[in-house]
Amino acid sequence: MALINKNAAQISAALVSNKRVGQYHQLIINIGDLAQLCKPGNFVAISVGGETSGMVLRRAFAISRVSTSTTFGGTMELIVAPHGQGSRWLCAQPEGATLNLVVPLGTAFGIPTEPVQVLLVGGGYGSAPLFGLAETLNARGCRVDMLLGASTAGKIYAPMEGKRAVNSLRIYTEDGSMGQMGRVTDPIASLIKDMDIAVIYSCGPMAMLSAINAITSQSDVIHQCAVEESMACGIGICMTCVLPVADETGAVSMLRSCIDGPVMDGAYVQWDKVGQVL
Amino acid sequence: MALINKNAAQISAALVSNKRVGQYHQLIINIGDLAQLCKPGNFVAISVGGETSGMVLRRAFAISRVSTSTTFGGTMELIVAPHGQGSRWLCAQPEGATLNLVVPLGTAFGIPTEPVQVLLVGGGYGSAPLFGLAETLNARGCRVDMLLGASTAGKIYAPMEGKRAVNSLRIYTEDGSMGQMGRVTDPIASLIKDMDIAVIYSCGPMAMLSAINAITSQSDVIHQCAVEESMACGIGICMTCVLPVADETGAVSMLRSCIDGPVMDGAYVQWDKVGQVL
Amino acid sequence: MTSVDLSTTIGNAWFPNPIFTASGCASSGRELAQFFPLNDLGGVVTKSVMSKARTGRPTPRMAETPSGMLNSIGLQGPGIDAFIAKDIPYLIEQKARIIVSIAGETVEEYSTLARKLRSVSGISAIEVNISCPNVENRGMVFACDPDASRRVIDGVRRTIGGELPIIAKLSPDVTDLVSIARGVVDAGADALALINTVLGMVINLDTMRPHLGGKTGGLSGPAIRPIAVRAIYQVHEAMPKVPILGMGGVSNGRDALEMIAAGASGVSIGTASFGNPMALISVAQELKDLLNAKGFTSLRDAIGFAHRIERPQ
Amino acid sequence: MTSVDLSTTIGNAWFPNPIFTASGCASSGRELAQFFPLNDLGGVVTKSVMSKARTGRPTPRMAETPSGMLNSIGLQGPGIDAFIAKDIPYLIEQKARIIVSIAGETVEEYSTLARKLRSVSGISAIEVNISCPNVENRGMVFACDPDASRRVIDGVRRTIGGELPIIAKLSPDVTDLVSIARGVVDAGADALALINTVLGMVINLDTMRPHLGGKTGGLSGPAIRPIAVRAIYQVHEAMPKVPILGMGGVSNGRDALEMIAAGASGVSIGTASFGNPMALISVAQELKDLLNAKGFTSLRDAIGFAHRIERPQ
Ligand SMILES: Cc1cc2nc3c(=O)[nH]c(=O)nc-3n(C[C@H](O)[C@H](O)[C@H](O)COP(=O)(O)OP(=O)(O)OC[C@H]3O[C@@H](n4cnc5c(N)ncnc54)[C@H](O)[C@@H]3O)c2cc1C
Ligand SMILES: Cc1cc2nc3c(=O)[nH]c(=O)nc-3n(C[C@H](O)[C@H](O)[C@H](O)COP(=O)(O)OP(=O)(O)OC[C@H]3O[C@@H](n4cnc5c(N)ncnc54)[C@H](O)[C@@H]3O)c2cc1C
Ligand SMILES: Cc1cc2nc3c(=O)[nH]c(=O)nc-3n(C[C@H](O)[C@H](O)[C@H](O)COP(=O)(O)O)c2cc1C
Ligand SMILES: Cc1cc2nc3c(=O)[nH]c(=O)nc-3n(C[C@H](O)[C@H](O)[C@H](O)COP(=O)(O)O)c2cc1C
Ligand code: FES
Ligand code: FES
Repeated sequence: MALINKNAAQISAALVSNKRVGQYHQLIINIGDLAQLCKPGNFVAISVGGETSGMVLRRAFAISRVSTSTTFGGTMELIVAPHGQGSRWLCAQPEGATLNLVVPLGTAFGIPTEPVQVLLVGGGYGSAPLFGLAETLNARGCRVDMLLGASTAGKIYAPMEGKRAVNSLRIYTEDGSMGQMGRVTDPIASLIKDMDIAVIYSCGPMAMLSAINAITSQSDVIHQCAVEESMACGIGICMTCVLPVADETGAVSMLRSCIDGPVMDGAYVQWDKVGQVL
Repeated sequence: MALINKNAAQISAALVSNKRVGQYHQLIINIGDLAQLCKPGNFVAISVGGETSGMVLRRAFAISRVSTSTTFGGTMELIVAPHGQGSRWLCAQPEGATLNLVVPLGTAFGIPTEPVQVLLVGGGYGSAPLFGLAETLNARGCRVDMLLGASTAGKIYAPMEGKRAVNSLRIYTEDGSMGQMGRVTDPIASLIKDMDIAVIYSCGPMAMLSAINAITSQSDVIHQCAVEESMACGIGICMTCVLPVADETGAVSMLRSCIDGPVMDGAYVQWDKVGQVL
Repeated sequence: MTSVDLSTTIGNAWFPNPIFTASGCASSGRELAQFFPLNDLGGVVTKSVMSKARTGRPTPRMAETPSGMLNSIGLQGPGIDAFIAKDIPYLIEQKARIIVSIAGETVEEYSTLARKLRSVSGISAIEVNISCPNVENRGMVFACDPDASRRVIDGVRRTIGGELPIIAKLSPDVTDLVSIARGVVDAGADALALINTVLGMVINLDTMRPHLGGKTGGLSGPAIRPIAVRAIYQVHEAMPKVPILGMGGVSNGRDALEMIAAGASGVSIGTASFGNPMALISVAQELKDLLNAKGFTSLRDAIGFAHRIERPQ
Repeated sequence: MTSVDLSTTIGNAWFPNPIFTASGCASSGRELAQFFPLNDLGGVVTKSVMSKARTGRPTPRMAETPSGMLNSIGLQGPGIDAFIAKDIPYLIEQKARIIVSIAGETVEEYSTLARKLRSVSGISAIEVNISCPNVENRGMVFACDPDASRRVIDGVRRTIGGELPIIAKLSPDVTDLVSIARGVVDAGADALALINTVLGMVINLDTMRPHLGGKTGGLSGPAIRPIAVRAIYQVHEAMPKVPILGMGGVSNGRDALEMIAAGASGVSIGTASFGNPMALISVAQELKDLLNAKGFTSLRDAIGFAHRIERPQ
């Protein structure tokens, strides 16, 4: 376990840029050489509220992309939804503000050794890490298709530059305000049938991940999903972020999504038992 | 009682300027028309720490001066020592920040109807309200002399402009780094003897006020002092800020320094019983 | 926006909305009346009054703590006679609904206070603050002693007769809150006030001794809200028909709704008024907006809601 | 800067400094070892272990609260055998000083755990977490029942023999903490750990039901620090010779010194590590600097200092 977070460090880092993008904020943070150690799927844990804050816990955010060659040195990009107290505080920070981070944390998406065909499925801000992932997969010669979904257009995050690494991108919104009306999971079954998809990479709400898994479990497709459980520590010491996962023998145990995740093999996650007592 | 705070209002106000002056910060806050209602001796109660703050109580600050004719509309000046969490937060606020205030609060210094001779004695940031007071007294034709004291030079607050309304100003520091070495209370007894002082106005640490009172109680000099007890509410509802004060009949009761003070007649305060059970 | 019926009842007393001052956090109302009409509140719960005038504990009487504060006032007050002569008429003049909080050092003192209040008109209910040291039993707090708390309420009930609702205010510093609650309800309390402050201490590192003049003090404010919600939930679960006046760290509408969903019929605001003199008014408004947004047409439907809704599967 | 002797003893166990992990807030140390050497701590207090492996409570298991958090883990863990086989050797390899925390559902289970630990070398002390529901008595928490808590400690004492110090960890959710403390000390505890979490609840206003899967949870973090300081002060006053491992909301050196002045011989850091993985190290450094600034040459002189200094007149 300690091996998983072997690169993690607590640092003070400058917020280089903070831009509104639809209903999200795109934050660029200068993390220096640590950027080289961040892999698609890893997350960062950020202190919120400042020195006299009543919020004692860090907030976790998926690392959307890193850049190791900016004028600022290494940077990382986050896509943050101003949702509750902590994320609103973060989104309100001015450029130049100093943030306290622990990074990089958690597991990364597994990258195929062969140039296979893959499908990336993102829900809401869950699309954030998929663009960095797409670049990596693309560089490996994979054919990368992407489906993004959200309740409404403002919650679709799909930057122009990000699309370069993607072969096709389809967007679904529940209110039809962008792309097709419907759910991002609707086309997956037929895509699996029609194309030779080896791996589905997913990131988004647990219900979406679970729905995707219901489809992949009927097939040979590998499902690598980034789960999102509420986390108190992010570094494996509190046991709050667990979910039931089977091992090869079928024995189910409660694994920590911060250390054994966030990226997990969807086939082993016991989706029907999430939030239940074992 | 309700009459005392009859002008008090809770407002959001912009911080117009924040300058370091010695070991203090001079804050200028735009309070609009409320500036006209602030009298020397009144204080303001300010929320600290921002929206997600773990600090639930306001901090009280003496209003140093008000100006009703600035380009910003009415403003008030505070002199703040960055002491603990709350005052440090306040001193770190950038110009343009919005502050949440309740103002004006508490009693004001009584102004003599005749043009008498008065002595103003300030300890540390306690000098802040004395300059505004000096202007008022000066306008009434009083002769105003001032003594300021602190542990060290950086804790003497004595702005150039402020001195205009003052006939003489003597400074005492305990380490001798500015003015005379010694305590601000040292010369008072002989000044009372040599000059025809009618009123001493004082503001500073409780020990200083008590020492002054020990001197004035031997004389006919009236002692108007601004006390500083720790206050939870500042508006008279919590009973934390009390100190023992006698009435004309000699009966002692615990009065609230936020409503029956901060300016009190030193002769009635039971200095030896402060902090004791009655 | 459709309107929400915010009215509530505590025993046989009706209030137009469920937001009250907390005892000891509004004196007798005069100071807050500077900021808003007292009549806009559900009611004013006055500072606990004793039979004689009291000067209270030495200063410092307060210490700020993370998301909370300690206080050690020691029930400073004018005594019941001056209170009845000066404060009640003022509150009646303001058309405020009045809940009088009483405190005593002996079972007898509580009855004496009740006797004096019996003939006073214009009072909606009596809150009996039993989180006071019992001088007849080594200073043990009444509310921590099932037997003593029962006897206090029994005495007040007998004295006051059947009309005026009695609200027993309990301390969370007990091993078994539900059994204390049952005891006082059996003894005649119509309702419960939950919770009083939690016993705490701060050491001042400059002096290296307890910061408060009275050494220990009562912890209040948002820090204790989870304790208060738990207390309300537990007691409402055990006695769903007994109205609860909930309090402890409420500073906005969502906090108030949390207590109501846990089982409170009314909510008192204490410490929040120190930081924000308009807190009572803004909590009431936010609560109304929240109930509306959630589709409740009446406060009553929300009371204890968290007990009735099943976990989604 | 002159050096300060930070060493401390708990029973017959010696530690080079007084800063420990809090049970359940550092697992068995591996994850924090990523951030600093475990040997830099006074010691590692391991997560409470039971006799069998346990999967714990349903999620959500945590809720953030003002200056604190609720947790409801339900003692998920590998069971004592796997713990002894895997975690103890790892900690010994790291040269960490080890305090093993044990938890049970019956008096017998605690003794069984003690028996398994008796023969394990490399352990400095046993912390007995008695804030667990007693399945033999309607799930009443051992630490809330003077008799049951005494029997647990008595059983552990008899099984373990006279060598290993026993630290009894108490819950603050009781009417009379001092009497519980006396009981467990009489039964053979060498030291006390104060305090475990305070029972609390948060209602989720989206679902309108208790947020935690287990409904109630334990409140920890700075919010409860004044309660912890009071508990330590009260117990140290009653039993000045019994060492106390203080905890509850410590996040910096001044918080730690507050507990030490109140009577703690050591300080555990729990929740603060969640917000700051380096908290244990920075608290130790800040404590040293503070003691130095105040002219203490030894931690021992500061323990219980707040009881010895008179109020300035
Ligand atoms: C691995 C991981 C990756 C994440 N990536 C992103 C991201 O890229 N962009 C983004 O906007 N958010 C992301 N989140 C959610 C983020 O961590 C916060 O939970 C969210 O911003 C809400 O926090 P808040 O302080 O605004 O809300 P509050 O309501 O103040 O939060 C209170 C507490 O509840 C927890 N909480 C609230 N909502 C959630 C949730 N949906 N999931 C988990 N915990 C929750 C918070 O973490 C916090 O501890 C991620 C979470 C995890 C675990
Ligand atoms: C009537 C009045 C006028 C004041 N005027 C000024 C002023 O002009 N300039 C200025 O710098 N300060 C002034 N103070 C002190 C100021 O209110 C704060 O107490 C001080 O800034 C310390 O607060 P903090 O948040 O930095 O410290 P913290 O240590 O975080 O304060 C914690 C709590 O203790 C209280 N406290 C701490 N020190 C004192 C103190 N010396 N007196 C009273 N309460 C204290 C605080 O108010 C707060 O509630 C005044 C206080 C009062 C009552
Ligand atoms: C300064 C202060 C004084 C209080 N005085 C009383 C009192 O006289 N009688 C009483 O029953 N409760 C008293 N309380 C307790 C409050 O009524 C309330 O139960 C508690 O503070 C929790 O609510 P809060 O967090 O909203 O303040 C007092 C609380 C404070 C902070
Ligand atoms: C997530 C979490 C898990 C805990 N697990 C245990 C445990 O297994 N055994 C135990 O004795 N205490 C446990 N505790 C209580 C802590 O050891 C400590 O007593 C309490 O959290 C107060 O300290 P703190 O405020 O520094 O966290 C746990 C606390 C938390 C927050
Ligand atoms: S968040 Fe603490 S163990 Fe995963
Ligand atoms: S500060 Fe609350 S009554 Fe004076």
